[in-house]
Parts: sequence; C-alpha cells; structure tokens
Amino acid sequence: MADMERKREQILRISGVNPRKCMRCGKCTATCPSYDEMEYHPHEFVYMVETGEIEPLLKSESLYKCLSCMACVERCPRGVEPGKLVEAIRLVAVREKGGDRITANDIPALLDDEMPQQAIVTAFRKYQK
Amino acid sequence: MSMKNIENNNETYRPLIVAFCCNWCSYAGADLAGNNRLAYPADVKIIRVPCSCRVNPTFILRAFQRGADGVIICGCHPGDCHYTSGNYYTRRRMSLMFSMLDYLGIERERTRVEWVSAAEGAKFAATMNDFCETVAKLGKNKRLEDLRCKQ
Amino acid sequence: MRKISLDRINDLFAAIAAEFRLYLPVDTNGGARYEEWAEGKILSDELNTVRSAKDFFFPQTENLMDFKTEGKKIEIVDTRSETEDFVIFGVKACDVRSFDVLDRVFLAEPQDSFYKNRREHSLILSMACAKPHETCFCTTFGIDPSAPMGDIVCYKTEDALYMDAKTEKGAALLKKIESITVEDNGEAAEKQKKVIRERLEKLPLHNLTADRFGGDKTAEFFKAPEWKELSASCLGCGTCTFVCPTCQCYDIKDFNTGHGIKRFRCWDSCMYSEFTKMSAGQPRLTQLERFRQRFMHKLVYFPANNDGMFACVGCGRCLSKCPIQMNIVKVMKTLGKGEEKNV
Amino acid sequence: MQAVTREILINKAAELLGNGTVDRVFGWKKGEFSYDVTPALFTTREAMDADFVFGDFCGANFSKYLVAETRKEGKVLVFLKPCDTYSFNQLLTEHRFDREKVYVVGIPCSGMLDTVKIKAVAEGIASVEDNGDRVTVHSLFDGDVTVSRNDMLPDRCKNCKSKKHVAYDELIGEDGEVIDSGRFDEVEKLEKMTPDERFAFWQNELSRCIRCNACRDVCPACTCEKCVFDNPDSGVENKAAANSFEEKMFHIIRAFHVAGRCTDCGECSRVCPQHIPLHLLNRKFIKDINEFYGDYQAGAEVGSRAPLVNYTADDPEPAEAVERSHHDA
Amino acid sequence: MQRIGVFVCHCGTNIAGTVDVAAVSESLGKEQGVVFSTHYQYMCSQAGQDIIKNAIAEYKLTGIVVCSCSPRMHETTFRKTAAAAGINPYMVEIANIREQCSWVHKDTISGTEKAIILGKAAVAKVNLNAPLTPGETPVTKRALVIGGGIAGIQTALDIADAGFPVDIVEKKPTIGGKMAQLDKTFPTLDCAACILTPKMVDVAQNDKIRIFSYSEVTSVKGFVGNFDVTIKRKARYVKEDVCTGCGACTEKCPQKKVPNEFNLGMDNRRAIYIPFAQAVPKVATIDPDYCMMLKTGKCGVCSKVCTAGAIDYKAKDEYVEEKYGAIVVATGFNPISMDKFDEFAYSQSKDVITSLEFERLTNAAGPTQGKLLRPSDGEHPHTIVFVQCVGSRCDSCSEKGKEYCSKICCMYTAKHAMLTRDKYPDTDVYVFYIDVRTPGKNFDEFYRRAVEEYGVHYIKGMVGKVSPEGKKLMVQASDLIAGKQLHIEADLVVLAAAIEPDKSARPLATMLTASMDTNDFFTEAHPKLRPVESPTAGVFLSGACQGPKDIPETVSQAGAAAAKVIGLLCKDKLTGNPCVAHSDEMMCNGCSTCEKVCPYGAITYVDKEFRMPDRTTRVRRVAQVNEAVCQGCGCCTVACPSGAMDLKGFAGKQIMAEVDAICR
Repeated sequence: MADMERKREQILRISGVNPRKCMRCGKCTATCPSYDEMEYHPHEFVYMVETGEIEPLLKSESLYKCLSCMACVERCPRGVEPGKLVEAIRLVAVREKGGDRITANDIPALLDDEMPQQAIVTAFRKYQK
Repeated sequence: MSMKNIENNNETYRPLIVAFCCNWCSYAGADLAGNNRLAYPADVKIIRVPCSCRVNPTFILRAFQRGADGVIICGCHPGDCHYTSGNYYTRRRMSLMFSMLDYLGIERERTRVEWVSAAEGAKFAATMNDFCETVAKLGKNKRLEDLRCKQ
Repeated sequence: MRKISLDRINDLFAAIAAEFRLYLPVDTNGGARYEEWAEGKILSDELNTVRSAKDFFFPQTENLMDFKTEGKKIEIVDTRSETEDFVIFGVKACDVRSFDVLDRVFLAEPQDSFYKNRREHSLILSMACAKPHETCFCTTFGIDPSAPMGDIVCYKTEDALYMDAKTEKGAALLKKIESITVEDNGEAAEKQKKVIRERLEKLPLHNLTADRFGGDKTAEFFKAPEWKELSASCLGCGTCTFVCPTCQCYDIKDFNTGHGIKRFRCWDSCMYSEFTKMSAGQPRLTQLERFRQRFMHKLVYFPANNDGMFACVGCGRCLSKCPIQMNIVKVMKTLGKGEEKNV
Repeated sequence: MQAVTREILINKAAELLGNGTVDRVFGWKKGEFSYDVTPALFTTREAMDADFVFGDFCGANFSKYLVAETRKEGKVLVFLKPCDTYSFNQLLTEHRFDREKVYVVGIPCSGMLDTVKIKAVAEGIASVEDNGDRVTVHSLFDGDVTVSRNDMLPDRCKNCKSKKHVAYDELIGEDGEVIDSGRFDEVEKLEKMTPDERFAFWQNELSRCIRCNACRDVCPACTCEKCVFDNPDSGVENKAAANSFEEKMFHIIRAFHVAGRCTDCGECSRVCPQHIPLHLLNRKFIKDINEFYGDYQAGAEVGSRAPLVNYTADDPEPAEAVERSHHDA
Repeated sequence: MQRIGVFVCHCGTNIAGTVDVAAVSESLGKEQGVVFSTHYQYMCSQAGQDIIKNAIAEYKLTGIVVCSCSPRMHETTFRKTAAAAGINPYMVEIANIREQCSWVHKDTISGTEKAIILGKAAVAKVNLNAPLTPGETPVTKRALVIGGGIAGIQTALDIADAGFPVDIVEKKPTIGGKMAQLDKTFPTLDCAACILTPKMVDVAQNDKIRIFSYSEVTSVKGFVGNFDVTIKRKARYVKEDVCTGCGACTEKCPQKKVPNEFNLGMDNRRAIYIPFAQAVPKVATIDPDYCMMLKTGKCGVCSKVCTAGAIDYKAKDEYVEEKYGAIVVATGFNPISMDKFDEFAYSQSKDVITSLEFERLTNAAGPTQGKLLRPSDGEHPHTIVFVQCVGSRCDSCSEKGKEYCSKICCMYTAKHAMLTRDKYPDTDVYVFYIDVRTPGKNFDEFYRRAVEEYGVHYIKGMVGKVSPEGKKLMVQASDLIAGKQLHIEADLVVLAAAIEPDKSARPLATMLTASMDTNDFFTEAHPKLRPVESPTAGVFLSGACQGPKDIPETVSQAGAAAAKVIGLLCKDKLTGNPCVAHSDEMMCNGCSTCEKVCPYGAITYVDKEFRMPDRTTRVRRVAQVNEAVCQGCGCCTVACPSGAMDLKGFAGKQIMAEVDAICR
C-alpha cells in the first residue's frame, strides 16, 4: 500500500500533473489515435492515478501503445496533460524493471517501411531508459 | 549577555502588538473569534479602520515610535474588498513599505499583512497567536524606537 | 609655546581626554565632523567641518524642560544640569569668531542659561589654517586665519604641533600636559603664519570687502531691485542656515511622549516658509523677503545692534553647500556693485 | 566634455527670444568659481553673453523650477538634459504646470562632474579644465592635478539611466538611447548584507542628517503645496530630527511619498550637505517596483499610471515580496 | 475641549466575568477630557441608555465612549441614544471590550489592563471627533438603460411602468438583442419572436421610454442620483423621424453582397437595411462600409426610391447630453470566437456551426426559411452531432476558452436536439456532454423528454476531433460509459460555444467606475444580498453582463434591477454616509493621485482661484470629493502625499491618537 502511494507520488512529481483537475470529459480519449490498441485509455490513466490504482497501469501494455503524440495534452480543456502522466508511469515502470526492454541496436531489425516516422522516434523515447 | 536576551528571559516581557483591522472583514473576523471564545494574547490591541487601505505607513512607524513591537494589518481577502479594490492598494503599499523597512535593517518579522474574512474567526486567533509568538521571540523593538516615549 | 611631535599626538589627546571630554574633527563619509575622541580616532586634515562648531554651545535640538502628566495632573520638571568641562580641538579662526557673534546673542540679557553653561565649561584649542580654500573670505571680516583666538592656539606643521596659551584656562591646560610636550621658541609657528599670509593673497575672494555694508545701510539695500534676481532660484531650504556658524534662530516645540511633554528647542531657518509662524503667522511671505532677511541680518541688522560686528565669519560653508550655489558672496558682490578693496 | 557649447545654446536662445517664441530663458549663470553656477533667468542676448555658462557643473534639474516659472506670463525657454526630461514628464503627469508655457530645448549630456570628488583631488580649486577623457584641476597652491573624467562623475551620471530625451520641443544634437545601467548594483550590495549590517549602514548615514530639507526642496517629485513634515496639522510635523527615529521617519516617508513618482534624477544626493546616499532609498523602491510589478520608469511617458495607483489581482503578497527582494539579491 | 462621558458595560458576566469593570471605569475617569465615568450591568438596555441620556444632560457631555460589545453590534443603538439626548451621533465611540477582550482573554489582570487601554484609545479618538452630518443630494428622476436586449427591454418597461422616464441606448440599429435571433425558447418551446416582439412594440409605444438605437454611451460623469451622460448617436444616414420603414430602399439598393450579421453572415443583405421585419425602430440604416454613395459619391438609388425623403447622405454623428438618476447596465453577451478550436474544424468546414447559427438555420425568418439545411450544399443533414462545453469550463490558464460554465448550453442543446428530432425524425442526433446541468424549473423534465421521447443519443464523453472528409464530417469521440471510442460520420456538427460579455462592457465599466471580474463580467455589490447592484452607487446590473443567464433569469433580474431603480428614483433626496473623504484645498497640489485610486470616481478636479499666503492670487487645480459618491474607504488619504486628503470619522490624527493611546 505504502509502496503504491510512493509510486503515485513519484508519478505525480515526474509528470507535474494534477489529476484532480480532470472533469471527466473524455476529450483525451476521444482524441487518442492509439485508442484501439489500448487496454486503458488516457482518461482512465488519469482516473486510476487519482484513485491510486497504479499497479494495473504499470503492468498494462497500454503504457507502450501511447504514441506520445500529445494530442490529449493539446486538447484537454482543463490542462490536465494525460500524455505526460502516461510518460511518467512508463518511466516508473522502466525504472522498476531495471533493464531496457530493447536496446537501441535491436531497433533497426524491427523497422518496417510502413511504420510512421513518429512511431520510430517514440520508440526510442519509450524503450530507452 | 545582550539586552535582548535579558528581556527575553524576563517572564514579564510581553510584546505590544497593534493590529489594524478593516471594518468589513477582519474586524468582524476578530469579533467572530470572540464569539467562538478563541483565545489569543491580550498583547494584541485592535484599531478599527474602514478598509486596510486607510492604513498610512506613517501609522505603522508611529506605532513603532510609541513603543509597539509589532504591527499587523488585516483586511479582506484580495478580490473581496468591501470597496472593491482597497486591499489591492494595501498589498502594493505594504509590500514596498515592508521591503523598505527590511532594507533599513529593521526586522521584517515585526510587520505583517494578513487577509482575514468575516468568517475566519479561527484564522484571526491563529494569526494573532503566531504573530505574538514571532514578535515575542524578537524581543523589544529597538531599531525603530523613540526613547523619549519610553519611561 | 609648547611642542609635541605629530607621531605622539595621540598621547596628547589621551592626556587631555583623561581630564576632559575632548572633541575633535574626524573624517566621515559625509566630510569632517566633530566627534568625541577615543582611542583610534584620527584628527581630520580637512580645513573645516561640515557642521560648524556652534553645535557645542547651540546644538540642533535640546531639551528645555519636561512636563509630566498623569491623568489630569501636570508636573513641571527642570531638566537642566551643570555641564562638565570639555575641550574642543582644532577650531578654525572663522569658527572661533562665530562664538563671539553667538555670545552677543545668547549672553546678552536675558542670558540663555543653556548656552552660557556650555560656554563657561568649554576650552577652545584653535588651529591656524595651513591651507585656506578658494571659498574662504574670513579676512573680509577682519579675521586672521593664521592667528585664531581661543584658549590655546595651535599650529600644525608636517611633523609637529605647536601650542600657545592665550588665556589662563589655556595656560592651565598646557601646564597639565607639560610632561609630554617640550618648550618651543615659536619660530616654526611664525614661519607657518608667514606662509599662510602669503597664501591668503592667492585666494580668489581675497579682495572682497564688507565696507559697503553696516548697520546704517537698511534704507540703501532694503528696496534694492537686485534681491529679486538673487532670490529667484533659492529653493528655500535650510542648508545655508544649518551649516552657518553664526545663524542662531531657533523654534521651541513640544513633543508629546504619551506620558508627558518634552519641551525642546531646535534650529530654525529664516529661509523656511514656516519660520516664526506662531499665532500671528510668518511675517515674511515670499521667498524674496525671507532671502533678503537672512543676508540683511548678517550684513546690516546685526551690525546695527552689535557695534558694527558682522554676523558672517567668511567660513565659506554656504559657498560649498548651497544646492543652487547662491551665497553671501554673490549677494555682497551684486549689492556692492562689484566693488572690491583696492590692493 | 559636453557635446554642446555655451555658444550654441546662446545662439539658440537668442533665436527663440528674437522670433518671439519665448520671452525669457532659464539657464545657468556663472559664479565665483568654475563650479558654482546658479540657475537664473535671462531675457536678452547681452545678458547671456555676459553671464550665461554651460559646462560640467550644470547638473541642476530645472524641471521643478517650471512649477513656479509657468505661473508667470509668457513662455519660458528651458534647456533640459535627458534625465531632466523624465522629471518634466512626471510633473506634467501630475498637472503641476502648463506645458504650453514652456519651450523645451533638449540638450545632450555627457555626465556632470561631482564637485565633491573634484575637491577631494586638490585643496583650493582655482579652476577645472575638461579635456574630454581627462580633467585637469588647477589648484591654488599645489599646481595641477589631472584625473580621469569618468572618476569625477557622480554616481547618478556614472550609472546614467538614459541619454534619451523623453520630452522636448526641439533637440540640439543627436538623441541618445535608454541605457541598461548598473544603477541597482549598490542597492543589491545592501540587500546582500545581513540585517544588522544594513541597520548599521543606514544608522550611520542617516545620523548625519541635519534636516536642512535640501533633498526635499530640490526634489522634482516633492512639489506639495505644504509638506506633511512642515504641517502642524498633519500630526507628523517635525522641524529637526530630535532622535534617530525621526531621522528614519522623515527619509522613509519621503521616499514612500515619491515612490513610483521618483524618476531617479539623483538631485537629493547631489545637494545633501552631509553626502547621505539618499538615492539608494529611492532606488530601492524603484528596484522593488520593477521586480514586483514589472519595469516602470516614472516620467517615461506623460499620463502613465504609477505603480502605487495601480494593481493587478495577482500581485505578490507583502511577505512574499519582502522575501523575493532578498533572494533575488 | 470635549466633555466626555465613559460608560462601561458589564454585559452581565460576559464582560464583568473577566474584566474588572469598576477599575476600567475608574481608570478612564482620569483620562484627559473625561468628566464622567460609570459602569452598569447592561448599557444597551433601556435603563442603561437612560444612564447615558441623563449623564449627557447632567454633565453637559459632548462626547461618549461606551466600553461594551463590538460596535458592529450596538454602535447604532448608542448613536441613536446620543442623538435622542441631543448630541451628534458621530460623537460616540465604542471600545470593544467583549468580543475583542473579555471573550478572548482568560485572566482578569490582563483582560482589565487591555480593556483600559482600549477605552483610552476610544477616549483619545473622541477627543478629536467632530460632529458629522450626512450630506443630501437631489435625484434626477430619469433612468438610463444601456443595452436593448431582453434584459434592457424588461428593465425599461418596469421602470416606465412605475411612472419614471427611461432611455434605452442600443448600439445596433434595432433593439431586441440576442433573443430576437433565437428560434424557440426552452423549456416551453414558445417562439422567441412571438414573446419578444410584443415587448419591443410596448417599448416603442410607451411614452415614458425613448430609444436611442444605433447609439453608444461615450461618457459618464456625476454620481448616484445625478449622472451626466453623453450619448453618441451614430449617423445612420436615414432620418429616423421621416423613414416609414417601408423597405423599398432595401430592395432596390444595388449593393447586394453585404454579409448579414443578423443571420451571422450565413446570407447577405443590402448596404441599406432593416435588420429584421419586426425591428424597433423600424427604420432603415445605411452601412457606411458598403454604401457606394458614401464611399464613392456615385449611386443615390435609395434616395431616389424613398418617397418620404428620409435619406440624408450628409448626416453626421450627433452627441446628446442627458441627466439620469440611475443607470442600468444590460450589455449582454456574445458567443466566443471558435477560431482557436481547430480540432472541431470550425474554420475548415461550413457544416461545423455554432448553436447560435443553428438557431438562425431553424428560424423561419432565417437564411433557409426555417428548413434545416447544410450550409455547404443546402442538403438535408441526416446525422447531427452536438458538442457541449466548447470553450466553457476550460482551465484558467487556457488561452482558448473560459473557466466558467456558460450555463445556458445544456438547455438550448437539448432544445435543438429535440426540435430536430421532432421536425426531422429521420435524423440521428448525438449530444456529447461532460455533465448535463438542468437545475431550472421544468428543465430536467425537458432534457429527459429529449432523451426518452425524442430519442436523442446523449453520450457521456467529448468529441476529440472533427475532420472533413468529402461531404462528411468524421467525428471521433469517446463514450466513457461504454468505454468506447466512437467514430461517427456526421453531416452537421453544432458547437455549444461558450458565451462571454460583450466587448463594449469593459470601456463602459471604466466610464461608470463599476468593477468587473477577470472575465469582464460586472461585479455585483454583494454576491448574495445585492445581486443586481454594482458596487458603484446608482449603477445596476441586468442580464448576462453580470454572468451567464437564461431568459427567465434575465427577465427576473431585469425586474429586480428595475425595482432597485424605482426605489432610488422615488426618493427626492439621498442621504449619504458622513464618514467620507475631504480634501483640504489649500494643501492639495492637484496631482490626481487620489483620483486614480478612488474606486467610485468620487474625486474630481476643479480650477479654483485662491488667495495664497504670499498675498498673490492663483488659480489652482484642486481635488473635490463628491460626498454623495464617496463610500469612505480612505484609499485616497494614503495615496495623497500632501496629506491634503483626510477621512472624516477616521482622520489621520484620530487614528494616530488611538495608536498613541495604545502604545503609551
């Protein structure tokens, strides 16, 4: 319990996000281009961080589906910045695991011409500690 | 041992605090503290003014000259002034004034501005308790005293 | 004449201070001023102090009496006490003369007991002016800066201080410090006098004369049209008055302490619009009138009542301190139509 | 050395007198020594040829004289240095005189010399010669001393805030720029001291005050009909500082009264016979105002709203402000 | 020299329990000016008041100090007592020794000591008190209403009904405001025009009401009861009293391509125009930006067709000066600009419209004669998406929108959705909402009907993106309850844009010295107890200029403002608060500092001739306080460096005397 609270604090500190500002309009989720890929959606990230349900988020693949396009940040009428929250949780998850999920050297092999440029850039940000 | 220490050790030393309270919020807040029997030291003596913006910096210096050890100005919260903007002017005037006193080496803890609404009796009492304690720790006002007034 | 070498001057001060409160000019951020001597205080080399030596006898503020109040009762408290003897060291000739001017005011009947008390308890060690300034014009009023008055006259050369007693009080003091001084034949002092007199010749205001002024000139100058131009840029501040060694106007005021009243007097200036604004109101309503008053007083009214003695000693303080550079010399030259003494 | 000469100014004045634009000229009149020039009125070219001077000791700020001068008939010509024009505008903002009755000729200024500093160079000043970068002081007994001109400038000129004229009818020479000067350095130095050191500093400075009122009477922001310190009805009247409290009282309240209105012309410090650095009080207010409420230069434009008659909803709180003025230091 | 009586109250044991009242009375009896001192159980009781009255008579008292409860409690009581005994009520001062002493301090020694000090301060103040008399000013019995929307109309009608003359100033060529542009009104679905236009006619026909249409207020001077207002009547190039409103000119004008602002630019009008059929006054106006005659001097068609000879190309702006006793601000609102909301493609597609545009599209007098057609191609839309809270409830630091809830959107969106489904049952209507707020009478029922009876799809969630694709608008939104992201192919998207105060309100507030909040809504004197008054005396608030409001609320506030105005205009004279600022003219240097800080505009400057101490006569600019307007805050007293400005009842010397007494 205490550990969760600590992680929550850590996430809030890293992201600088105040989830209490959320008025639950769902515009972030409405905007999200990765919606279909995600188990938890931007508004759920915000809500779950607020209520302290960090563990499912840390375990969820959704963390790595976020493109960090920041559309949710741009559109949020309350300035909550869900995208930053996702990034922060990702960072906590990465720190916890200790190692990189993949190394930079692995990436060229995974490249796909069809893949959008932004996704590649994001991958670097995401998978490198 | 310096003068200050001797006085502080002397149990009878109590600071003299002059509190300027605006009629509409803070004076009412002080009344509410009374209604709720929220104690604060008798060192605090309140002067009623229509608005915190009525407080001329001269009054503050005058109080120190005459023997006050601390001066506190209380008004409505910014935005809630009965006269719409008085406390905004108070805020600027006192910011500059206090900064100047500090610049002259006069202990900045001796002056304070607090916003206390008519509903904040508890805040009034807490503020006064805290201010009295702070000023008591500083000891007697020496830097703005006029020895002629002390007999 | 007694002599002490300058490297032992502190011993001299210590010896005097052992007996009396000793005041001497020391340097500060704001120029030279008289301070009480203590170990470590160094005698200033400045010609003159910013404030004159009149402060010793006629301080800027002084308490006259107290009223103690309790409820509706009032009690009068006499706060006067006998002053201790004190020594003022390094007073220049002009300032020494200013004491004569002030004496005329304060020691005339009815005598001012506060002033008199201090005057009687003072010992004045004057100092010849080795290097007069361009603003000096004491000779205009017959003052010799090389031979000032006082209880003891001092001459300071490169390496020694020479002291010559002029009064019994002075001689008594010299006697007391006999052990640390040596007898001197006075040659060095005479030499310095000569140098000073030569230097006086070079001063720009050397030829200024007060001959055109005096007690009988009221009619001639009172309505002079020049006052208008002279006073035009005067700010009406009190700088000239407060640095002047001879200005002696004061106001009496009450200060309510909350427990009673402190009645005190403080310097006032005839340049102020509030001057003598008692129940009747200030008699001089324009700056021209106030300006004229100050100079007429020094050059005409005062001599009229004091056997021709001018109430200016030519110290030059107002020349260097006036914010707009208007001063008694300009007044004298303008009214005197530029007349100067033939050399 | 000043960029503009006496002759240029006399010619300009004669032209304006001649074509009826003005009927008198406010200028500087020569005195006994090189440094004792007096503000004076001239009405003819002849008078100016005889007595008008312009040079390194013409530092007096003429703006305040206009309050009285414009009460007279006719129009007056006044020569204003850049710093004087700020006071000029500030006085206009406060409706202190009629703009129509003044003809302003803006003149460039390369800084005025400090008489106190000159006198410290040699005893008995015969004359002072300005050779551009260097100044030669001819003394009565000790020969000549040559020093750097820059070293002879008073603080207000060393830290000149602007060479730009913010008001004029006509300009002689090129206009300059507002300067990013180090005028707050001294204030910052004081802010960095401990409270005890600051108290000792000011106690020492202010204790010299003789309450001659020169600072107030020369100050272009002090144009009250009657000063509260002269007015027995104000409850704070005092004629002479009877103790150290009253010294502080006078200078704090005077600085507060001109806060937001003081253009930092430095006249107060120039005229103080006791050399009290009074401008450091005013500059503290200016610095605080700039830091708390955004940069504000009094007199930069006519009609601007001074910081103390203005506010925003999110001004800093007094405690925060005092704190800030510290840590920024 | 005052003769002061001190009266110490026990307040039962409330005071006497902690304060030695006898000692207080005795100690204060020794103070300067005090000639009588006593204590009594309950000073506020009849018996206590009689003690005061008797003492006033017996000791010829000139001033009273009552040491009792807070002045907020009984100051008025004791002032009345003093007045009844023949001394000025403002010669009474209260030392608060209950709330601020006996109730907060436990021990008798310090309590008594403090009570004495507070009493001494009060005595010191009374020693300097002077009798004060409240000033009186006459009232101009005429009201000005600024804004001719439903708020202004209702206020004017109600005031006129009470028999007072009213002028309405409206900047547009006709009164009617936003309501005239609406189609139906919720929750009753009355036709807006049907209920508004009769009121407009009432206004036109009421001989107590004058309409200054196409006019603006340019200056307001004076104060409550006595405002001097300058109204600019903009040149309309048509003589208002001659034009019959026949409309011939508006049909013949060759300049046909002027965007019609009444229909929000969705169709065109001529350069000479009457905004709509029921306009009041029904008079044509020439738009100088488009009229060829005014721009080039070539045309003159309207003048030729006008049989009444009403056209006057040489007309100039005119200024009318009028006096008023009261001013009502009813400047209304506007939807905010949608330019910054790129995600909704408002500027990219004609088929993304605001709700007000939707009103015009469904209005029979609108560009489509009431048929709901897509603006882009005039086709019937089959899928309509309504988006709520566009620009409302945004973060305070957001530059896009407003922090507040615009309040009316939930209801009009329900109305639009319902009406659409009613008229065109073949359309699918989606409403995306964050919260549905329907707290008015019959409001929630209305919204439920939209859902339950009309089958409007209410979806909890927000639209994230609208992208035009061909003829369609691809709407991407979230359905938070289903946990789905929706993709809807819509034909029309309607944005419920936030509303903001009209831009003219800010300069007007400055003229009126009426305060505004950060959103430019006028501030009320008290948010609960004085909601229709501005803090500036004599200035009242009606409608959305004070905050977002629907029509019923606006109308009730309009009536309330009218009642306040009537209450003011009924009085022949106004009595003020005597504790007002006062300028010592001999001391004033005319610098205008005090004028700038006065929140009420109570200070003006006059040039006056004075005989000066130096025997000269001088014209000086000096401050004068209008006692009727001054509320006595004292801000000017501190702003004034000369000390020329002082506050009666709280004079500098009085406060300093209190300080001295406390500190001695």
